[in-house]
This record gives sequence, C-alpha cells and structure tokens, in this order.
Amino acid sequence: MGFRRYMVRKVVVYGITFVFAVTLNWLLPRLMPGNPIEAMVSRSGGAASSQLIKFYEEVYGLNQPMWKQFLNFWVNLFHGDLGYSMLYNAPVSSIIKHALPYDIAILLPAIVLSWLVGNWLGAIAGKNKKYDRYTMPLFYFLASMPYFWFAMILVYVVGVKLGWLPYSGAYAPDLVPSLSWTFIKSFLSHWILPFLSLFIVMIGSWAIGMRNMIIYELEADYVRYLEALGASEKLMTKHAYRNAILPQVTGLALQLGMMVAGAIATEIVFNYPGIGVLIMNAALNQDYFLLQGAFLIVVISVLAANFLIDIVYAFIDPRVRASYTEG
Amino acid sequence: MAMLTVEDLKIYYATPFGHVKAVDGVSFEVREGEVFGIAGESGCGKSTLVHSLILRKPPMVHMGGKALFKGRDLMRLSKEESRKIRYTELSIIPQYAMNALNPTKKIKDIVWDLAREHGHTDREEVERLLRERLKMVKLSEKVADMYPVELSGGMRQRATMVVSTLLNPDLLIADEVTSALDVTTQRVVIELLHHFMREGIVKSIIFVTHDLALLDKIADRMMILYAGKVVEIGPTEEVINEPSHPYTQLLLSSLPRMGIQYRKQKLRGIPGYPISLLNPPKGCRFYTRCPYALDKCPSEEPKLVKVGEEHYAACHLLGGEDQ
Amino acid sequence: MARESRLALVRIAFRNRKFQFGFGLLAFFVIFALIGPLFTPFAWNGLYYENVGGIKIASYGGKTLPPMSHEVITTYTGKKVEVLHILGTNINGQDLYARLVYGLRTSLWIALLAAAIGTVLGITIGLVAGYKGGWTDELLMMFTNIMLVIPSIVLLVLIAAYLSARTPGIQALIIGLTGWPWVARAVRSQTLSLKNREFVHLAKLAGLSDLRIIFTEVMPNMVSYIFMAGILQFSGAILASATLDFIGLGPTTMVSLGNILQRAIAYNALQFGWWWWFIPPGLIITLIITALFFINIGLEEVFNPRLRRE
Amino acid sequence: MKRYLAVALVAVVLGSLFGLASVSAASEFPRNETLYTANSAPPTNANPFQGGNIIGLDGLIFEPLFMLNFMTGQLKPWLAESGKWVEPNVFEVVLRPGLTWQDGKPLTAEDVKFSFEYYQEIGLRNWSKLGLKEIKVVNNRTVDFIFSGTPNYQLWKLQLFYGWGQGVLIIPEHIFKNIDPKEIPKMTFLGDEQKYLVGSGPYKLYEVVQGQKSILIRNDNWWGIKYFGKPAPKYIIQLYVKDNAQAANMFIKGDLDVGTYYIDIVKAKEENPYLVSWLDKPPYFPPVAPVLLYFNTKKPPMDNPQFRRAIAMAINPKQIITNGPIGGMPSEIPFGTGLLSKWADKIDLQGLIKEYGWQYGNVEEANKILDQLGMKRDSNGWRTYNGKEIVLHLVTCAGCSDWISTAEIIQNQLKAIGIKVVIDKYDWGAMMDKYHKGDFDLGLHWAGTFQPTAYAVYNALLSKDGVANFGNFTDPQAQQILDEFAKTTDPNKEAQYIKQLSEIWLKEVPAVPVYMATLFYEANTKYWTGWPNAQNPYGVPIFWAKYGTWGTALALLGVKPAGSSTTSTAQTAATSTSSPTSTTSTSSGKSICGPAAIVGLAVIPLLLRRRRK
Repeated sequence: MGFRRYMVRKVVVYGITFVFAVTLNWLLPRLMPGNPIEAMVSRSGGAASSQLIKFYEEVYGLNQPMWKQFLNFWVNLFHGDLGYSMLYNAPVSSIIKHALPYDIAILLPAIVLSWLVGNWLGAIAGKNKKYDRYTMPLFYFLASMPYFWFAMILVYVVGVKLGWLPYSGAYAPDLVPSLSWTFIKSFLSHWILPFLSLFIVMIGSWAIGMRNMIIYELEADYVRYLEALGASEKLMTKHAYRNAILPQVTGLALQLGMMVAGAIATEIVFNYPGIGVLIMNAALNQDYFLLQGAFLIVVISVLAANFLIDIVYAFIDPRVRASYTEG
Repeated sequence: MAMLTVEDLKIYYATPFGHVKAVDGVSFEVREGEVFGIAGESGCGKSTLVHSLILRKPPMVHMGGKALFKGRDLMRLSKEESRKIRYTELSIIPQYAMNALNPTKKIKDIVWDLAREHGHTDREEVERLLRERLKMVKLSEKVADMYPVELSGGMRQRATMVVSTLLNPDLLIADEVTSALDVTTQRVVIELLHHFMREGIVKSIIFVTHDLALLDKIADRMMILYAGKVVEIGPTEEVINEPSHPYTQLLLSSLPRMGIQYRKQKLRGIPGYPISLLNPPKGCRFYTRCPYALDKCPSEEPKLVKVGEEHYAACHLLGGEDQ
Repeated sequence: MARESRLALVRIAFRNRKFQFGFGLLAFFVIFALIGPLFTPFAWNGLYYENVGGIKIASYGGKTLPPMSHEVITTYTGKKVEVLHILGTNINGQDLYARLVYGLRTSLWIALLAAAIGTVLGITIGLVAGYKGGWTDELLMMFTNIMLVIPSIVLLVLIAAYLSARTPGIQALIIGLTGWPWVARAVRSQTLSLKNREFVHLAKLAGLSDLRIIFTEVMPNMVSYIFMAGILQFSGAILASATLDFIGLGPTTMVSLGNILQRAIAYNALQFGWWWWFIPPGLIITLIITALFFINIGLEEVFNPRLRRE
Repeated sequence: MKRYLAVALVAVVLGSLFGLASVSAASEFPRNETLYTANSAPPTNANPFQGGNIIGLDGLIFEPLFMLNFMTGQLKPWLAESGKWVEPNVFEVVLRPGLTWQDGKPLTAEDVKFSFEYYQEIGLRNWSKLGLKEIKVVNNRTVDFIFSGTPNYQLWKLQLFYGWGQGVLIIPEHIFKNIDPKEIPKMTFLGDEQKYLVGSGPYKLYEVVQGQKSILIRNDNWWGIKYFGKPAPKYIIQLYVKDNAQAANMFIKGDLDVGTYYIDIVKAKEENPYLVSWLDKPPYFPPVAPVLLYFNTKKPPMDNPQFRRAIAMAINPKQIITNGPIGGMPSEIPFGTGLLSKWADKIDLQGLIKEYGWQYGNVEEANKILDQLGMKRDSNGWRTYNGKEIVLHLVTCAGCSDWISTAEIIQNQLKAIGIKVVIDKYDWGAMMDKYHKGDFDLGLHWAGTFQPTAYAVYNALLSKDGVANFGNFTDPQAQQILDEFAKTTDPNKEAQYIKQLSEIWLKEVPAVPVYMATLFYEANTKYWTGWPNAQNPYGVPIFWAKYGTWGTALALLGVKPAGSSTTSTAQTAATSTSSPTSTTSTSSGKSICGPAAIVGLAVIPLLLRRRRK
C-alpha cells in the first residue's frame, strides 16, 4: 500500500536530516579556533594554569582523538546523555530540563493564541475589503517589528514609565517555585509582558498569512463555482477557510516545533530564564556541550513537528493522500 | 416560449486603462427546449456574456441592456434574488469543470452544502439523488463519498456536470466544457447533455464553444460573436451550411471536414488578430481582417440583416441600410 | 494583459498606491542613509574628529544628553566647538544621530548583500534542481529541506558564535547562507512548470545547452518572481541581522542598528529612560521592513492582476 | 473557532487580572531576615572542588585555613589559629580549639591532611611541584607541612586560602573518604548528592532552584560564633542575575541587597536612595587593579623599550576614565590600590618613578623619543619604521565594552604621536588564543595585576612562564630577582626585591597600566547595613562564586540588620555608610584596616553579559 511507502520514505528523509544536522552540530565547534577550556578557565580566574586546563580537558573528554569523541557523542546521545556544560557546570540535559518549562509557558500560549487571533483577523481582512484597507497596514507594521524592540517598548512604557507590571525574571525574587497561590500570581504577573510582546507581534504575521491565503483561495476555481451556483458568502468563506487554514496549520506546527529554541531576544529583554538565553550564553562562551545539547533538542523537536505534520496531513488533506496513493 | 431574452446587453471591464468593451450590445433569445450555441474565437466575449448572466463582479460592469430570464431581468435582480435563482433555475458547468470541486471536501458534502443553501432540508434525499445521477452518468455511486482529487480528470468533469444539474435547473450554461477534452470524452459530454435534455433535467442549454463543428452536433440555434458583437445568429443548420457573414465563412473554412481529403480542401486560417476591445473602431469590428472590407466599414457600424427565416447577420455586404 | 512591456509594468507599479508608499518610504531611508551624515559634524562612531597635522583625533561629547542638545566640545587642541546632538548622546558620549545614520548604512548594506547571496544561491539551486531533475533534484531538495527544517536563528547563532571576528560582510554571508532554502524550493517548482512549456522544448530541439536554456529561456520568465523573492530576502536579512546584533553576535567592526539597541539595553537605557537611545533604531527597522512589504504586495498586484484589490 | 477564541481571550484577561493584583503575599523568607545577593552565573552546581557556582560555597559552607581580605591583602586566621614556618622547610598550622562540622563531629588535623591529599587525588593540585614532601599530623590540632629543600614561600602563602587553582577548602574526612575522587569532577552535589555537603561554616545549603537561585540557611551551631559573633541574616538568597541591566532594575526596586554589577550608580542612587557604594565620589566603585596595555615585546618595533616608553607617554588615563570605563587613575607600576598603599612608601615609588618612569599624557616628549628613534612621519603624518607605516593591531574582546572603549580612546591618543592602531575584536577564547600565541601587537588584560601579592603580580608578568606574561617579556635579571624573592619571608628583603622589580618595570615598560579597573559593587541599606566601604574595608565586595574566601564571606558575616526603623531616609542611609560606624569596626574586631592588597577587576570583561564561569 502507498501509505507504507510514503511513511518509509519520510522516515528515511528525516533520519538523514537528523544525522546530518547532528553531525554538523558536532563538527562546527571543533573546526573553530581557540581553546574553549582555556577561555573558560582564564575568564574566571584571570590566568589559567596548565594543570587546570588538563583537568578540564579530561573531564570533558576533549583529550581524545576526534573519531573517538564523535563515537562517544553518538553513544551518549542514545543514552540520553547530552554532555556536561562547561559554562553552567551541570549536565546539559538537566539545564535544559529546568529552562524548558519557561519557554513553553511563554511561547505555547503566545504561538497558539496569536495563531487563533491572527487567523481570525486575517480571514476577516481576506474577505472584507473595507476592513482590509485599514487593518492590512497595521498587520504589516506588526509583522515588520523586531519583536525584541517591541518588547523593549513594552518594558519602557508599561514597566518603567507606568509601573503596572513587573518586567524582569519569571517571578518575584523572594519566591521559590511551588504550587502556591502567591507563586502563581507572581508568575502570571511576570508572564504578561513577555507574552504580550510575542503575542502581538506574531498576530501580524499570522494575519498576513491567513489574509493572503484567503484571498488566494477565494479566487480559486472551486469558490468561483460555488458562487456561480448561488452559494452564500458564508459558505464560500467556509470552504475557502478550510483550505486556507491548512498551510497555517503547517506553520503552527513548525512554530511549535521551534518553540524549544526559545525566543532568544525576548528572553534577553525580560531576563526570562529560558532556553534562548542558554543558547546565547553557550554561543558567546563556546560551551560546546550546551550548545550541542540545545541545538539537538531543537532539531529533534522541529523534526518531530515536521514529521507529525506529514502524518497528520496524510489523513486530513486528501490531496496529500491522493499523491501517495497514485505513486 | 423564450426562456431567456437578452436585449442590447453591454458588459464592460473596468481596467486602469479604461473600459474594455467585452460584450457590446448583444441581443438574442434562448427558447425553452432548445440548445442554443454561442461560438467565436477566444476573447470574443462569449464567456463574459454567459458569466454576466450568472454573476457580475468587479471589474465586470453592466453598462446597459437587459437579460430577461423567465420574465425577470437578471441584470436588475437583488443579490439575494440572484443567488436564489442560481443553481435551482439557472446553472452552469464552468470551463474549469475539472477543478470546480473543492479538492478537500467529499462530493456529497459539497452537494449538500449547496443544496442546503437553496432550501433543501433532507440530506438523505439529496444524497440519494446524487447517487442516482452519478449512476446515470456511468460513475460509481461511491464517487459521492470520495474527494475530487481522488478522481481522474474525466470523472471529475462528469461529477461536476452531475453537481451542476442536480437541482434540475431550467437553463444550463455549458461554458467551453469540451475544450480541454479529447474527442471521445467530448462525445460523452455531449451525449450527457442530450441525455439531460431528454430526461427533462434541464429545459434549455446555452452551449458556449469555439468549436463550430461541435455546435453542429448539439445546437438547435446558434450565434456567432466577434469582438463583443453579434455577427450572425440563426438556426444551426443554416448558419453552418449558408454562412452569410465573411467572418463565419472564414471560421467555417478553417475547419477540416470529415470525408474531404486535405488536398482537396485547403484549410484557411483567418489572418490577423482580433482588435483591442479597449478602443474598438467605430465601424465594423471585423474590417481589419475582412477580405471584402468596404470603404464605409471602418466608420459605420453594420446592423443585423435578416438573411433567412430567423437568420440574421451583421455585414455591410448584405446591405441592410433599410433595416 | 499577457504581454505588457516591462516599461508598462513599471508604469503600473508606480501607479499602485501600495508600491508608491513602500517605495517612497524605502527611498527616504536610503537617501537618509546616504546624505544623513551631511547634517552632523560627527563621525560614524558618534565622535567629533579634528584634523591635527593630517591625522584625525577624536573628542567625546557629554554623556546621555537628550535629543537636540547643544553642547560645547573642547577638542584635542583645545578648540571649543559648539555642536548639536540631534538625537542626543549615549553613555559614552557618542552622538546617536551619527551612529544611527551610519548604523542604517551598515544594516542596509548587510541586508543587501545577504539578500543577494541568498537569492542567487536559492535561484541557482532551485533552477538546477528543477531543470535537471532526477538524482540531482533529489539530493538538492533533501539538502534544502534539511536547511529549511533547522531554525535559522539557531543556526545563525551557532555560526556567528564560532567566528571570532565578524565584519558586516561575514554577517551578510552567514545570513545569506541560511536564507536561501525557501527561495530554492519555490524557484524549483516554478522551473518544473516552465520546463514543460513549448518554448523550452523548442530550445532543446534547437540544440541549445542546458545552461543557455536555463538562463535565456527559463529565467526571464521568472524575473518578477525572483525580484519579489529578493525583496523578501532583504527584509528577512534586516531582521536577522538586527537580531544577531542584538544578542551580541553582530559585526565587531561597525555600528549597526541592532548594535545600538544592544548597547542601549546593556546600559540600562530602559530603566533610566534614555528613550532616544532605543526608540529610533527599532522604529527605522520596522519602517524599512514595512516599506519592503508594501513594495512586495504592490508588485504582486502588478504582476498578478487577479490580486488587484483597488 | 470563535468558541476557542473566546476561551483563549478569557484566559488572557484572567491572566492579566492575576498579574495586576500586586504580588505582596508573605513569602517563606521574611525580608528582614533574608539577604539577597546576586550571582552572574546561574546556580546549577554545588561541587566544592570545581565548578561550584554558588557564592559562599567556599567560605560560608566550607572553610579554608585562612581567609584573605582582598582589599587589605591581609590573611585572617580562620580554621587555623596560626600558621608559621617553624623550620625553614616546615610550615606548622595550629587549628582553633572547638572546631566542629555541621553534623556535630569534631574537625581535626586529620581532616586537614585528608583535604590536602584529596585535592591532589582529584587532580586539581600538584603539591610536589611546590616541593611539599609530607603532611604530618602532629596532634589533633596541629599539622606540619614538610618540604624538601627551600620551598617557594611566596607561592605557598597563596595556598592557605582558596581560589582558582590554589589552596584548599577543608572537607570532612568521614564523608569524603567514601566518595571516589574520580567521581568528583562530574558530581553536582545537588539532589541526592546534597547530603555530602557537610561543611564547617556558618551557613548550610538550604535549596537550589536550578539555574535561578540558591538559598543558604544559617548554621546556628557554628563553631565560629564565639570568635566572630552570630551572622545576622538567617537566609542568604543569591539570585541569578545575568546582566547589568537586570541588576540595575533589581537594585532600583530594592530586590537586591548587594551585588557585583556595573550600573550607573549615580542614576541608580537617584532612583533608590538606600543604595550605597564603596566611595561617595567618583569612581564610586573600589578601584582595585590596573588594566595593562601589553606589548608584544618580541616583535619590532615593540621590542624596543624606548618605543614602548613613547607609547606609554602618549597614553592619557584621565581621558580613559572620563570617556571610557569607570575606573581610577593607575600608577606606573602594575599594582592595584591595595598593593600600592602597602608598598609605595616602602619602596619609595615616587622616587623610582621620577628617576625611571614616564609621564602619562606627555605627547611632546613621546614625539621627541620617536623622532630620536628615527621613526619619521610620512606625508599623511603617520610614523614609519624601516620605511613602512607603523600599524599596530590592538587585540581585544568583542563582548567587553569597557575594553573596547578603552581601546578606542588609546587608538585616538596614539594618533597624536602618529601611530596608527587597528582594533581587532575577538570572542574571549579567540582573544586569549591570540595572546598566548603572540599573534598581536597590543593587548589589554588585567590577569597579571589581579593577584593577591606583589610577588604574584611580578611573577605573573615578568617571569618567563608567568601566567600573564602575554607579551613574552624576558629579562634575566628580573628572573633572578624573582627566584630569590620566592625564597624569602623577610619583609625588608621583600621590599628590596619589589623595588628592584619595579625599577626594571619602569625602565623596560613591558606593559602600561592604562586605568585602574574597579570592582563594581553596590549595596542596599534598606534591610541590611554596615556594608564594607573605603573607610571600613573589613570585607570584600566581590560577589562571585569561587572568590568566597577572598573576602566575600567576611563581608557577608559583617552586615547588621537595618533595625526596625525602616523609615530611615536617604540621608541616614547615606551617612550610616559614608562614615564607618563604631559598630561595624568592632564587629569585625580582628579585621585590620591596613595596607590593602589585591585585586579586583575581573568584572570588566564581564560587563557586557559576558558570563564568568
């Protein structure tokens, strides 16, 4: 049956992508000049003794030949061991595990809600020209904004000038994460600004995407046909909407897949303890293992999201199904 | 009895450069129980004409004339009235029939969505009818449960024909439905249209094509358009056998005939291209290509002249000053 | 409308309101970047330079002065010069207007270069994959899809972090190198549909080389598309470079718009209310990208009349 | 679709409502019993041997034999009651009576011996390199460190407290003898492993919120209460504050009590009058050690001391301080403020400088030197060497904005003598690589001056394999003096050697101090007062992990609660610290306000979100 072949093909492609991405990820830092251990030691203490450097090279397994490092890397990978961060002095997996919830807390609602709202607004704009004339420039303006700049504006206006909301960290400094009411309240109040900064900017691009798709679909033959047969505007929109939303669903899934990469710049502005900042710090400090670990997680989740979308599409989009049953 | 009477209809397109006069004062009528053919080169306004009957959307603008369908002027109906008539009384099989069905909806769902919009309440009844008709056009009943993408091109074409005629419209417009098909499928389509007429599913058909040979087989009467104007109109047989207008003649001579060998009949194309409809000449629109052009052709517009029983043509060669 | 001449298209484009708006805005910023320095005595780094025996020596301004501040600077040789800080100064006493103008130059330059690299790469790969087909296609598309799947910002961070010294050119290169895949994919599908047209078959029958067919037959039919892809690449590159600069991976040799923002946040401009430091650069980025969007939809309407909505 | 939307919107609105209801509920940690400090590295690891990134792990939880007061250069006996050379090759440490571990077991000489040996087993220290032959337990409170031959007294002194690459923390033998030293490097001592964290100090690790904060709780049974008094804060919470912007925020809002971050202190004090700093006038922060402009002394024309001197003279530190980073005026020799005040008079620094030194900002003289060297100006005004325009590459770190602005100012200043400077910015690791490979003309760093003793400074800068001798400077005479210096404990002889070395420094100009880098430090007096400051440097305002025994612990143990009258106004807050109150000076009874020494300024590169390890 075609579906099986389709799946096998997908799995092979994703497998190759995975191996390629991971190898690239392993290779890149090792091609670069500079000794990260020395940088690490010298940065904290001023001058590095060869004793310390040797000690750390051994700890991180950097004294082994390249092929062995590569092999170890894969072996460890399948044991769920992502290595040990030089910067944070902790297993990479545990660092990521502790940072990830914050990314999800901000990005999941921001992506999903902006998707819903953006599609809704975009669909309206797509079919209503009068409304479109006013909203479209706004959408484009929103989509054009560097989201970290908008975040800065929010911090400055809402946080600093008006003093309405906290704008730094994920919760008040005197709290320890727990399921207490105090903590939840504090968490939510710290959550609003970073959330809004992403939510509002994202609405712009979703709305544009939806608007264009709707316009495109409303021009499609099947809609013209419906119209010729006296379908109401509502019915045409319903049909167009269904087809227009499919690419948006792909977009949503991809965004969700990339969620684990965090929103680097936003996290910088708000001092939010997410993965984005981890990646940045690791990058600025040449923390191989953390960088690789974080990158790996990102690649895996993006691939997973893509894969999932491929499978889901095989069921929800008859066009995809038709394509593989034919071949 | 006339199903549709079109009088001096003018349909223009608004463009940044001015109005394109796609249909410019066309009159004809379609009678109950007949197949009325409309022919012409591409760009002559035939599609514009039939589409304007169904739906006028920018940049298409109605600049005058009437189209009386069962007594109501289609050009003056309110949006809602017009919407209600469509499908139930006036339906179309579009040129793009193969892609006319939403690829991501099952055919039965598409039909039900449409039927409900026109006041049907019994879903099973509609589906039963659909299956019956599908069988009638030699498709499997199961097609109703399939997605259009799962069907081959020809099957989709037939499915679209079934969908278009499901609610037994009085007048069916078939817009270039055969253009993209091979000869055998063309035949099937034409037979189907005949079948629809015979079964009383549709009462009249407007058949639009650029293929005169095809019209010969299906149309009772026909009209030839050139650059938005009627050049000749009359019973099919007469028009085909005794074409009066030079354009019709040229058109016909460009057709190969069955049974006549190539060597014996020189095929003749029509030299030149149709004129721009943005600023058409005042006089005859065909004079630029007409081998018999007279002095007055560029400046004076020829009127329709009666050349036979119900047979008219618009050419200065036919006189007609008196008309 | 099939064969409107190029000139006519340009004419239509300039009659399109969206295009007018976008083009005007973009032109404004480009002109501003070109002639902006004329209105300030300060050099690219926001310092006042004085010529001492053929060598230019800098003098610093006051710290965090608000916009439109007049200040008297004492130069190296003790001369007193009155200067105007149009957009105020930052914490190092550098004139922000000058930094903004030169930063805009850098950013535009990087974006232009990156867009060129990304578009050319995307077109080449897309054309080759689409035209050649077979294994070449499979391999190139697999590579493209891999690149498409990896989040480009993460890739950018990775590459940028490993380059120790970064010039604008290098930044443009890494942005261009991560931006091409979607162009490639779209160009490929265009090529696929074009390659089966008669004129390509004719050209093949005429014995033209593949390369010639690609460049003389296939490509001209995608000009409008390529142009628009380039514009999108341009706006993407502006945003990407601003983001990189902002997280500290920008060019190390020049001032750029993102760089100004990064400095602003590092020196607490938000907390201390030095709004003139961080509002203008972000606003300029936003407006430029908006302008590009408008140019793009304007052009889309020109090239594809069905989309005209006016 | 609309239904989902409605739900979503309601959720957002509800969220906002929660948010707007201000967060003021009582927390687990009463504000007046909790001291908040900040850590620029996120707490993820409590390994006391390496990698621990929790402030106070060294010093507050585990303790060394001696504490170093970073600002005064003084060693303060801590677990040790005394430590001295009883024979030329035997150093004897006597522990204080009544030392206990946090689990109640006594802390004995055996633990000290075990600790020193354990560090060597892990691979972190190599005692034999220092000539240490044997560690002998004499009795419960006495340990002898026996050396072969004449030991390097100067280097041994650095082992008595704990820091990067030197010294040990005393660990309990009864706990650690069960842990394989090979396992240690990868342990985090968090979660299940937290049970091994049994120290002897005034605080215990209470909880670590991975990557965000760590909380210390007071050990009410601390052995030191009778010597040093009971520490005031019940909890010490250190928050991960990743950059200056965030720190500024928190200081303004009063969320932080103390920290080591660069913020615009004048602006910040306007916003929050409770804030105090080390000094009440510029540079506000304690200047600690000079940043050096290194020359690659093996590369012409930098191999010529006269050329180096000319450059030194063209540099004007005053402008660097005004327009560049916050800092103080440096001296010509590479000593920080502490070392300077300790040694300046003893070695007659002024005399030395007058005789051998250079005058900063003397462009005229500098030009004269270059003219004498025959470095003619070309038509554009640039100096030439062997007919070619001189272009010097100043290699610095791309993230270090202070160094960059310093470099830019130097670039500008050297233009005045016709020397063209190109600034090359690299990431930290790449920059260090360039320094080590000698792939630079000019460079900036503080590593050599960021040292606790004069010997350590000159050893790092002038010896052949000195850790901070980036310019690859070699001088046989200096080497010889350093070797003799290592073998002396006599203060007079020490002064003599320092004088000789300083003379070489001034004559040879291996590097130029360009400004005195400061240790960024700000404290909040709303809840805690008595912070160390210039008048009362009993502790060191360096709030980084791994510097706990350099004075952080001393500082944290010296603070007092602000008292119930939190109504204290800006002025009282300011006065309470600007003049050393009697309470603070007595509280830290034995601390000596003497000559200062040591270091500081690792902060500089830190400045721009550059995370220290």
